[in-house]
Amino acid sequence: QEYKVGTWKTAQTIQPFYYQDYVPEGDQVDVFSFTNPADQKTALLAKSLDMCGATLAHAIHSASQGQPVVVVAALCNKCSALVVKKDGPIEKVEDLKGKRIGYVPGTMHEILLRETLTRRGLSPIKDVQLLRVDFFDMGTALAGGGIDAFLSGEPFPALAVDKGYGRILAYPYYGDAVGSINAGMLVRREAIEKNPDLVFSLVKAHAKATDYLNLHQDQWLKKASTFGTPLHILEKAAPNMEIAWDMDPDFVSRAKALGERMQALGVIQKQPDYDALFDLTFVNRLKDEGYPKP
Amino acid sequence: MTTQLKLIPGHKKELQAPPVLQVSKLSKVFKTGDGPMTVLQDVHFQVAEGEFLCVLGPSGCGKTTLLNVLAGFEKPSAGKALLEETPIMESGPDRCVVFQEDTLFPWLTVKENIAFGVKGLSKKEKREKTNHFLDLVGLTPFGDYLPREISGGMKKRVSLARVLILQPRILLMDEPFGALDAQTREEMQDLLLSLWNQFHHTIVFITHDIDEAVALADRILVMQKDPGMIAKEIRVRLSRPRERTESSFQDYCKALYQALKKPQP
Amino acid sequence: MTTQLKLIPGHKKELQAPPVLQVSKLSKVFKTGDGPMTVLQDVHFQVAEGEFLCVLGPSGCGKTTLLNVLAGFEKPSAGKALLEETPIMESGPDRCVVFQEDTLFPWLTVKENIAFGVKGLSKKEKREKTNHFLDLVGLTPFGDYLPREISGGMKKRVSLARVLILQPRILLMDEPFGALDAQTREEMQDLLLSLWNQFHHTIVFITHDIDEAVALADRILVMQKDPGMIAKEIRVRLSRPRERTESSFQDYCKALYQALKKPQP
Amino acid sequence: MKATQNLDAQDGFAMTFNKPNGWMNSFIPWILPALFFMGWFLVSRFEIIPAYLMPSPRQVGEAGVMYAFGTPGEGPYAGRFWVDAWVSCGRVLAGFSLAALFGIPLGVLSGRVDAMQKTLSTSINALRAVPGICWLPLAMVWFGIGYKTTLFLVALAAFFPIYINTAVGARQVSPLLFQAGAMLGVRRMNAVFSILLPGAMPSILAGLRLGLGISWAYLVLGELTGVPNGLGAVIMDARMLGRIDIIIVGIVLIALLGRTSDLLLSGVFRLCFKSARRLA
Amino acid sequence: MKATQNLDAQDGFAMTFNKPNGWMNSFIPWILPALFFMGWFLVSRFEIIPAYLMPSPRQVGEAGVMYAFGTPGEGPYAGRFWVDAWVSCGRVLAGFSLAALFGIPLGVLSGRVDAMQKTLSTSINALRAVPGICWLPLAMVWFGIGYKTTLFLVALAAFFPIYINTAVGARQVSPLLFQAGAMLGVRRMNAVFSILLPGAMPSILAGLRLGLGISWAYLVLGELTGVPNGLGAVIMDARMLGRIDIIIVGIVLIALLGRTSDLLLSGVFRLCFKSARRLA
Ligand SMILES: Nc1ncnc2c1ncn2[C@@H]1O[C@H](COP(=O)(O)OP(=O)(O)OP(=O)(O)O)[C@@H](O)[C@H]1O
Ligand SMILES: Nc1ncnc2c1ncn2[C@@H]1O[C@H](COP(=O)(O)OP(=O)(O)OP(=O)(O)O)[C@@H](O)[C@H]1O
Ligand SMILES: [Mg+2]
Ligand SMILES: [Mg+2]
Repeated sequence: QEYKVGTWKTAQTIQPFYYQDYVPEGDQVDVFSFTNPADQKTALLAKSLDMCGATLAHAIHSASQGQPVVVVAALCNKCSALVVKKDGPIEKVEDLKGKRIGYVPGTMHEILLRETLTRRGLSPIKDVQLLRVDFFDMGTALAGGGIDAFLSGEPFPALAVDKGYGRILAYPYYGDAVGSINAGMLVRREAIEKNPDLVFSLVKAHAKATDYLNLHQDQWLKKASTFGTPLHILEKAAPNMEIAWDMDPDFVSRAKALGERMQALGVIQKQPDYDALFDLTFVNRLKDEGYPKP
Repeated sequence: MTTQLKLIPGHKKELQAPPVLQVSKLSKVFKTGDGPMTVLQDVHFQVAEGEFLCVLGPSGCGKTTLLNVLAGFEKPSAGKALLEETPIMESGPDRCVVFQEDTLFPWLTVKENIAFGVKGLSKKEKREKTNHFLDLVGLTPFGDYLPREISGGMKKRVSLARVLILQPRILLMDEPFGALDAQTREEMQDLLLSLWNQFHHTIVFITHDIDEAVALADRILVMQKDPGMIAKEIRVRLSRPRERTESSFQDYCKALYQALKKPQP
Repeated sequence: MTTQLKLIPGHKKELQAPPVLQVSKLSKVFKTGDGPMTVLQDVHFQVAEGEFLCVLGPSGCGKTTLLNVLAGFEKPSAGKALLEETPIMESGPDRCVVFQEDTLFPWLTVKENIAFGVKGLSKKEKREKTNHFLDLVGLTPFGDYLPREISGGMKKRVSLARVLILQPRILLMDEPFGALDAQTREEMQDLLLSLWNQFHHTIVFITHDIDEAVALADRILVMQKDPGMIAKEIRVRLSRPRERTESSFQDYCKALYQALKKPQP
Repeated sequence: MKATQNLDAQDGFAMTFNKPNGWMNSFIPWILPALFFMGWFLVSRFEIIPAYLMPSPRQVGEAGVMYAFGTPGEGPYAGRFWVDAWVSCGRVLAGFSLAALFGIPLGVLSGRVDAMQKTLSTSINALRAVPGICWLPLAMVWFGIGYKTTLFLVALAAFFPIYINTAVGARQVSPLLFQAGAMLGVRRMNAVFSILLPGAMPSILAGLRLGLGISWAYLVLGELTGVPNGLGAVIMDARMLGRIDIIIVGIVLIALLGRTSDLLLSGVFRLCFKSARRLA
Repeated sequence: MKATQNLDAQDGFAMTFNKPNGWMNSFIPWILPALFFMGWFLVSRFEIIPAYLMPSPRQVGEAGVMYAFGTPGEGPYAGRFWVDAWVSCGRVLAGFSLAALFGIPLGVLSGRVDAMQKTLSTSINALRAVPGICWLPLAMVWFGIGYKTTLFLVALAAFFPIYINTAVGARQVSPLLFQAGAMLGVRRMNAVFSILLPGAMPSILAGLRLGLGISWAYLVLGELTGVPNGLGAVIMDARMLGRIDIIIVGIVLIALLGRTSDLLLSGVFRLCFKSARRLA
């Protein structure tokens, strides 16, 4: 049996690189790295991949367009932070009034940014100026003074802090709504129907890898640092990163909240069928099999 | 080289051979932006085996066009051009052309240009043959030069050598010595005549130089312009070698001078 | 046009004017890959105001190089070239050149090429003047053609017209009629002479054609080759118009023929 | 006496075609796109590739209509086209002009001055291999985020073909033409405008056309960061979201705009410069 | 009798330089890079731009040394260079060859056959404006992830300049040369190899050189997705992680490789083809 899995080369999406240790003897896992969830999903749909990571925002967006994708496990939670200039005048979110904030339209982080702003009584349209900046350029833009703040995923916030130009203003997690959910593992619907065992093997490997890495944080970060981010930055970022595999109805309801925000923003036209998008049977089957062992 | 010499049927010259080239009622009309333009009209002549024919005419009268038809580069609009009874369809190494313009291959040296058309010889034979013809046109020191490194006159010599080396039956020459200085031109004329005596090519030689026509030709066709027609045909009955200073030579020149002047109003 | 006519000091011709061009002990050495190459050696001559001087020599003897020095395109390696006592440093519209090669501007029509050097006239005057000189060289129907659309001979006429229109004091002509057919060439020679009679240009005319030199020149410099030197100077004492068929004309031709042959071993 | 340029007719190699008449002439260029479109139509009609991977012409058409004619708010991207196209055209024009402003003079210098050629050619030939995206972080440091960076990236990409082709063209102008010009009274710097540039025009125009094409292609990079709108920005957003239909709309629109601007460029040059009109 | 090509000496426009001797000749190309480097050094020495925005030469040097000579595991990217360079060279070579394989024949056809030119030129001129990144999702659908997609993207980018320059070159070969060839016994298809290609060689080589440069520039795009290594992949990783030092190392390395491959290409062509050696 061969598995092809796609993921980003970041610490919070590292699990696929460990699948090989947890698939049945003789099976082979090929991991492909991407820089963008859309590419992974396209490769998945084109049957070049059996499973891939995707942000939940992207999964919802795909599903609302009728694409046959299913989330079968969580991948990570948290990982976001709102960053401002280190010595700047901004002390609390309210101070962002009238400032320029970097964002990427249509992503998780846009939703979280808007959530954060609205909760503090700032209108994302009237009170601040949102500026399209590629995630990878946000640090440079902040340091160069092109923007006053950005909201993005690790390791950029930790990097900004470490390099000395950034300061973390807030973490955009609010328990009563979207919360800290971030990304999940995606498969094609057809794979679930035709070859559920394959999917299960991958979910199982995913769960085992996740738990192993959670137990051995040093190994996790060391491996992650080979992707290019220095270890000490990862160590700083670690508290804001949570790798995960389990999904429960609560997880799905948070995703629904995310979907509603997305529709309100006009990113999606209609809500996807969340029951079809999130398939909990694999994680449940795993738990039924008595995993994790106490 | 012997194999190729056999191909030249020099012995036929004595027999009253049929004409090699037959041009009958040939017309050529070009379509231009301003409507059709008759460049050649009812041109009619024959060339016998081994004959040296000159075509003399003013600039733009259609000499090159006529040659292009004989070479197979252009199709006649009306009339026929026959090579031994067969209509001329294509160009080929049996009817070699020395062009009016520079048509050497600029990426080949003088030697390589001369050897370009030679086929079916060993490397050594080819080299020797090339050197021989290089010598014939007096360019031995320049064998490894590129066309852009030699003068216009020298280019013409290379053009001559690269067709002579093929020992074609028919040589079509379009003002080949027009770019040479008087002295070199005479040398080249002598050279051409000596080669002609040796190989018995049939030659159609285009020129606008009266002296040159008289010095070379068995027969001269005088062309007129607008439309291109044969105005006069003069057979040159002078023994070779011809002396330009002889009065009979000058008589031919004068006659041609008159013939060229006449059609103009 | 009258303003410019005043610039031509034709009246000076009668006075024993000082030489316009003075070339003394001029040498030109080119650096080549194979070491230095002496192209001109100790060339020494003068040209008087309004004189028609021909330079006759075989191909490659350095005629064009000499002309380039006079025109100011090349610096002498040794010796001097003076224009009225001043060393020639630059080229300019006082010494117009008709080049051996085609140097028309391919992106300009015939008319535009002719008008190229004309300055300081109103549009209308310029147009009229252009048309006048277009007519002088017999190209009136072709004014709007591009250089690539006309024949080599016609290009030469345009080259002539575009310098004649500047009514320069000195005309430097490098085998300008070499590409024309015999008849047109004679017409052009006549035209040149009539213009010369009218405007009294000082002309240095390069040719390799003996007839042409005798037909045109007041004085002929015969150049030899390797290195380029003046082998002989012949003053042509024939009244104009000259008849080619006259025996005195032929005598000059024969003398030049000998002079050209001699230096060769 | 007009010798028509019959490149194909006489040479015994190229096939000879009857000159297609006007109707055919404007028809032929559409054969290939039509065939392509038919293939696409059939592929999606018979669902050889599922629609979520390769949207059908209809889907793309609808997305395109929405993008161009939708009322803002009706859906993502609705009605944004006109503003996007307008600002993108402006950016391409500005970046391209900047590239021409540097590329042509430097190219002329490199083509005619040996020392200049030696100084520049190695560096420029090395730099043109560097991926555009590498410059993005540096450009942001140099120019800050926004319009200037966009301009820099677009201009940088267009610079190379303009520079190289101008240099080649300038080098090929015959020295005899300069002699002729000098003799007719054209003085030093004047020769650049009256002889060098016209003589090198076909090559310069070819360089400009290549550069303009590349300007469009690099618009995406230029609009990746720091500008709120533009065709490139839309394409990058669509890519982020995996909206293949919008990406295809983007491809078609940029291809159309690219071709149009190419024709415009050639047309303007033919109108303004004799040399562009009359040389090859 | 050898008339040297003195383009600059005589024409009264171009400045005349004493021919620099050999030592100077190999020195001049480094002036610009040296100046640039000095500027960079000073900027970072006096901290005009903070190090996190513009790493110092030393930092970049260290990153480069680590990338090239580190032992794997010693740090991120340590010692990866050789493998990366090797696979990237392979991909560029393959993509570039593919582009030449299509570009040259199509270019020759377009240059000599009017109908072909009409059929292709509009489409190709429109498509060359389309940003490379737009093709990525489509290429993934058509070719799957991995080598084939990489190849397609690199080849597509290199195709345009090769095609266009070959077409221009083929069009410019004088019909008289074909007549001369025909007269000397060169038959139809043979003329392509013995006359057309040599005659068009300077233009073809120029196209290939442009194409090779663009191949390198598009490597980043080709290696963006689905391949684990390569210089392009490293640059994208570095970008994703904000490692400007590694990006600069990438710029320098790709510039060096690009220039080297450019010289190699010219060298090989000069070695193999008389026409490349002797024309222009
Ligand atoms: N392909 C063509 N299409 C249209 N007109 C042409 C073509 N070829 C030649 N002509 C015209 O036909 C006429 C005769 O041209 P041709 O080249 O045969 O003259 P020529 O006698 O060789 O002149 P020259 O002595 O100057 O070489 C000219 O007016 C020329 O412009
Ligand atoms: N710039 C140059 N560098 C080196 N050699 C040159 C240069 N210009 C001319 N020559 C050489 O000088 C010699 C004389 O050339 P020039 O062009 O003056 O001869 P020419 O008398 O005009 O010949 P033609 O009658 O063929 O035009 C030739 O051998 C030529 O190769
Ligand atoms: Mg002719
Ligand atoms: Mg000369």
